[in-house]
Amino acid sequence: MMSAVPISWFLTLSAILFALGVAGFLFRRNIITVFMSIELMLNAVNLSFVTFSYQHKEVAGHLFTFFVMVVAAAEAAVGLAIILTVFKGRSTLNIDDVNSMKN
Amino acid sequence: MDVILFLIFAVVAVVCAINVVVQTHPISSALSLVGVMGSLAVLYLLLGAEFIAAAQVIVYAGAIMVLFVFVIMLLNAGAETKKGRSYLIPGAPLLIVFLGLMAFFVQRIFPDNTMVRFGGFTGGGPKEIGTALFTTYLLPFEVTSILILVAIIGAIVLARKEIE
Amino acid sequence: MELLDSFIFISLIKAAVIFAVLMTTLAYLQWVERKVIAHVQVRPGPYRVGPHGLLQPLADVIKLLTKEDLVPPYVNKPLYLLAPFLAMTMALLSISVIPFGPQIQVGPVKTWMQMTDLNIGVLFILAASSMGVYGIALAGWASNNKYALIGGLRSSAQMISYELPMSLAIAAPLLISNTLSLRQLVETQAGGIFNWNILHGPFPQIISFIVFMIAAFAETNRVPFDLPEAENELVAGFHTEYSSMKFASFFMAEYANMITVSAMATLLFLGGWMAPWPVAWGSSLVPTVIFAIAGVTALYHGAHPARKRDKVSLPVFGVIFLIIAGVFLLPVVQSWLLPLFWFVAKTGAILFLFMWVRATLPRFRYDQLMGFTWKFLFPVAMLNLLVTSFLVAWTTK
Amino acid sequence: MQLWLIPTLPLAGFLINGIFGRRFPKSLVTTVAISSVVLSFLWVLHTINAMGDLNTPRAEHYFTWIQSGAINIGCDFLVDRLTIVMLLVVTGIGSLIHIYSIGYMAHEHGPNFGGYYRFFAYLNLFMFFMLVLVLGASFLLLFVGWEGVGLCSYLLIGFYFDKKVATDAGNKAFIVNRIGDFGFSLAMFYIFKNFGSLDFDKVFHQAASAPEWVLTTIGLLLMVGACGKSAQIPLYVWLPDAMAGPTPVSALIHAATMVTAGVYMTARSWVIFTHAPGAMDVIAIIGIATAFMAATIGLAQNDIKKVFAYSTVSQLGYMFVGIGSGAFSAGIYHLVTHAFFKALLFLGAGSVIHALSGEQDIRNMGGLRKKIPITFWTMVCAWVAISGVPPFSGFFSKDAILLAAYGHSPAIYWIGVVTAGMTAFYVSRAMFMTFFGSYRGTAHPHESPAVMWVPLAVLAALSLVGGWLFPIPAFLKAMFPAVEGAENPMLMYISVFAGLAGIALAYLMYVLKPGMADSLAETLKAPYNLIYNKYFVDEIYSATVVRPLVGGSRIVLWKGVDAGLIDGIVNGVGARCRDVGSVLRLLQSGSIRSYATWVLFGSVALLLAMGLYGGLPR
Repeated sequence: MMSAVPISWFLTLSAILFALGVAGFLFRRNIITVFMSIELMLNAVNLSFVTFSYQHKEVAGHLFTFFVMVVAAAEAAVGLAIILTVFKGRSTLNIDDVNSMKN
Repeated sequence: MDVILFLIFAVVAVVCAINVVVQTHPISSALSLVGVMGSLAVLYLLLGAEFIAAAQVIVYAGAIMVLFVFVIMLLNAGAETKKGRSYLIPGAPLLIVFLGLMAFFVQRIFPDNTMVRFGGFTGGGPKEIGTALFTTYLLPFEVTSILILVAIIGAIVLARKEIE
Repeated sequence: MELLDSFIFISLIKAAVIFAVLMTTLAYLQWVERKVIAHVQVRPGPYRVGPHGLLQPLADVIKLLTKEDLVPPYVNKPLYLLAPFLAMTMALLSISVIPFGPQIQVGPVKTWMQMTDLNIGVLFILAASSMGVYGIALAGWASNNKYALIGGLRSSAQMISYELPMSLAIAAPLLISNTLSLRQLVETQAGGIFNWNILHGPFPQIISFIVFMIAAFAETNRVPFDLPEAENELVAGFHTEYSSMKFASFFMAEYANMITVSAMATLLFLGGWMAPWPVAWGSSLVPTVIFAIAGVTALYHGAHPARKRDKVSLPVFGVIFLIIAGVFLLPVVQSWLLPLFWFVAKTGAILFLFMWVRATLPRFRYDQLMGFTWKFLFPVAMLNLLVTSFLVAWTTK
Repeated sequence: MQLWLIPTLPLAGFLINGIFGRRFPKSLVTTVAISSVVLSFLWVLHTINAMGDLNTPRAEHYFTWIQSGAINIGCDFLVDRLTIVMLLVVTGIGSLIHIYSIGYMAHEHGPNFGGYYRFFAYLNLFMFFMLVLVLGASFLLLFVGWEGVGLCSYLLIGFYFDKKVATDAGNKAFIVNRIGDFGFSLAMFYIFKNFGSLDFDKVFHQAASAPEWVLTTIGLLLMVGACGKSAQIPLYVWLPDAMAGPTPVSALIHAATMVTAGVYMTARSWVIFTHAPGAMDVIAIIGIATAFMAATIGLAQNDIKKVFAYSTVSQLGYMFVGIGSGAFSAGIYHLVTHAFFKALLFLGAGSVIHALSGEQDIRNMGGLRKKIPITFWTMVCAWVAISGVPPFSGFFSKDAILLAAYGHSPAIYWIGVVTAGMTAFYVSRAMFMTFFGSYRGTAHPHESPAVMWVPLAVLAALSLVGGWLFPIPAFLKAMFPAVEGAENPMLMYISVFAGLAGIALAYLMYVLKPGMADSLAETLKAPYNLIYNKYFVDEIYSATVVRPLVGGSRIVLWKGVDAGLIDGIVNGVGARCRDVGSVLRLLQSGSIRSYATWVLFGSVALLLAMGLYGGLPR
């Protein structure tokens, strides 16, 4: 058996995860789940970053991943705070009920 | 060996990811997402990204997702309500096309001559990351720190109770 | 032969040994705690089962195993079952990278007294402990009980909040030792108490040690930060709905976490298995002396028994202690027994601190808890880290 | 030796007064303003002293100002003998006039409240720019100062901005100067095009070898600039109106320093002019024409400041005659002496106006000789000086110029002599009508305070002895080529006689036989009206230049281009956007997931495009 993994497998995996994230974003109605789908997409992208970093023997990809994580953290903090306020205001988590600026 | 590891954790990741999408309850989705992240961390180790793997677990699984779980508990969010129009009709076909194209491109652009072996790349240790972070990528680093600060303030402002 | 040398085999053996030892320790740690608290509160403590209640843990284990394992209705079954498992796993996971001593020679094999050494060991432990939250949080949420839920919420918030000062406090000694591998971390602290990071130049890490300990108390949900299981507010917090072995696993997870953080403190600040002063000044005799004193005392008390059964038990203990004292003199075992002794001694001291605090301090109020970490602990740790990094940079350049 | 200190001190004064002056008490404002200027005067003296042998120019480079491709312009200051003369004049007379202004502006209040600190701030700013102009070692730096003093002049002419006359005069000065500056800019571009640099030394080194027609073009363009700044035909019209500003301003800016910037600039670029005889002749002709014309206008003016204004114009004309006849040193010489006596005349006039609390018409004066003796006697010194009576300052410089002019072309000399006579006449006329005879006014004259007449006295002394005290031509001999002046005492006697004749005639007409003037005006009605109305130049300009411009811009630019074209385009774009938006708005359902679907759609489209046209490895 071969003892090494083709790089394209990693990228394919990342593509699949990303597609699943998109699916979650599209087909789910719960704001939090949608938010988590975004995180999933980010993770998929991170995977491809790290893979490229391996391909080019170059640390830059890791740093991009690192920055993505930081941004994700910030995004989670603010986004969840927003969700909290939205829930306070409209007492719903269904994304289709939040389609207007005014409430 | 590497292949087995990769296959195991790739499968775990995909299954968990599917679970994220199909589970109706946010908590279950969140935990499945944690699973995805954990298996991704292992794959990072396979790719020689030790630091990123650790950061993945600490930051993503350990902090961000805990935050999610925390909020879900706080709002005591139940299973989601089936109402509003479904986007399955335009979404699913598009998605399949998208995925297919992606896979096609990957196969086309990245021929299988570059193989990933464990230990094939050892530049992902904390030392290397730190060096790069504080020399080449100093400015982005500072910018992100500012960003974090802003995010913290924003979160506090948004989430705090208005004191009359 | 290559079987003995093979990584997996050795790892398996180590794992087995460590697991066995750890489980016993967990069981007895709880006995020790009960004893300590009892004596602090001037009670004899467990006394019935076995001499001085020495067999109490065994009894407890049997009791917990044989109890009815009931799963309340209206719980989220999979998560309810997953939670204790998760808690236990994450607690035990971090033990695997903790080194107890130097390289030793067991028959033909040379190996380290450690499951495995990662060059990011510290990060690994951080990761494991950060994952530990899920156990409690899920337990709280899944058991579908308001007290449990509040307990889970509290613990997740509390653990997230205290992870920051903890990480910062950990980062400072790492700066001085300039490594993330726990083994090298200890090796940089060799040679006397003044090379331990807690006293090591350029900036003694006393502050970060204190911060670390406080955060550790919170991370392990121990008094005075045991709000997730505050008996008199929320019946038993997150594990209200758990019984028998599931409850026990939470219990063991808590103690395992205690051991982990104590070991971490030992490795990070107290020089791991290194003796406080060189062998030349007789550090190798310390354990002998201690055990000898213990044995003599036991014999003395055996001679003047307070109660009837002590006539038998105390002399037995005395003899055992004296034998151990003798063992420590054998040069064959000294090479690995001494480091182990120092490591256990230091860790034990910190564990004793845990119990002592539990016996003495009252519980925080929740807002005090949060305000304390965000408004005081975090800034202090940050400042300490800044000063340390500055001084380190200053001295290395 | 810290040349930068010289202009920086007034700048500091400007900044302090300009920013905090409103809150300062008057005394503090005064202290800051005066001390800054006096200090820079002292620093100039120190600089000269430190330079010792003045024959070696001293240049200081501070920083590279503009660095772009071939252009490399540094901030350099240069001090040579010419600069020294200018520095002394500017800072010295500047200080005197600052001191004088304390008294003159003392009663600043009313509609333009806070005018006091504003005035001094502007004055300091002017000093700064003027010093930059003088010190700059490149045409561009000179131009900076050039524009700066223009700005200050505009600000100070319109100082009483609640008077329409003042603001109009300010605008006029500014706009007319623009024409000149345009010429100057063209000159600079041309210089850069030909010599690849704007630094004086570089340019002048190459100038000698440049083709003559190039130099002539540059010279003429420079002259256009000089005409604007130094009020020469055809751009002199702004100067008389500029008298709407406070009198110290007229003295400092519009008599002593700024208006002479053109003279300085032409003298500075003497190398170019000496190699362009054509340009020289043009300068000389413009100069003499201006001198003569302004003098004739001066004959009939009744506003005392107007009289001196036209006299300034004509004296500037003299300087350009000197420059034009190759006697640069003579031109500078006259610049200096003129600075003395004309500043004195203006300040004296200011003192008179101050004494009569605002009265400017000489027909309402008279007999003030007894009432304000100090002012009278100081102005007498200026009078004899400007009339060219030996051995006073005006005599030397004017004589030098006339001699050089004779060497250049006798015709210019003769016109110059006549002009000298007329100059003497109208100044004497103003003096007689102001100080002799009986008082015809209503106000109650009072002598000015010491802070005003002390500067007058100093200037008086300078006007008397300045001529032989500062032998400028000897001082500048090292810099400029020697003048082939006709050493003919006869010429000197003639010019002196012309001056004395002018005075005598004025004495006859306005003291012995009052009324003779009016009868004369009756008999020579046509020419009198002509000069009384300043040759109707303003009217001609407004008819030929201003109205067409205004009308053109109203009809073509405003109605046509702006309202029609530009607005049309803008509004049209706006309207189309609205229409498109009203359609696209339907996509904005507010449901995030629909947006996401669109995004997905777009990315799929992108991928397809990439697959089809991306040039993938086959």
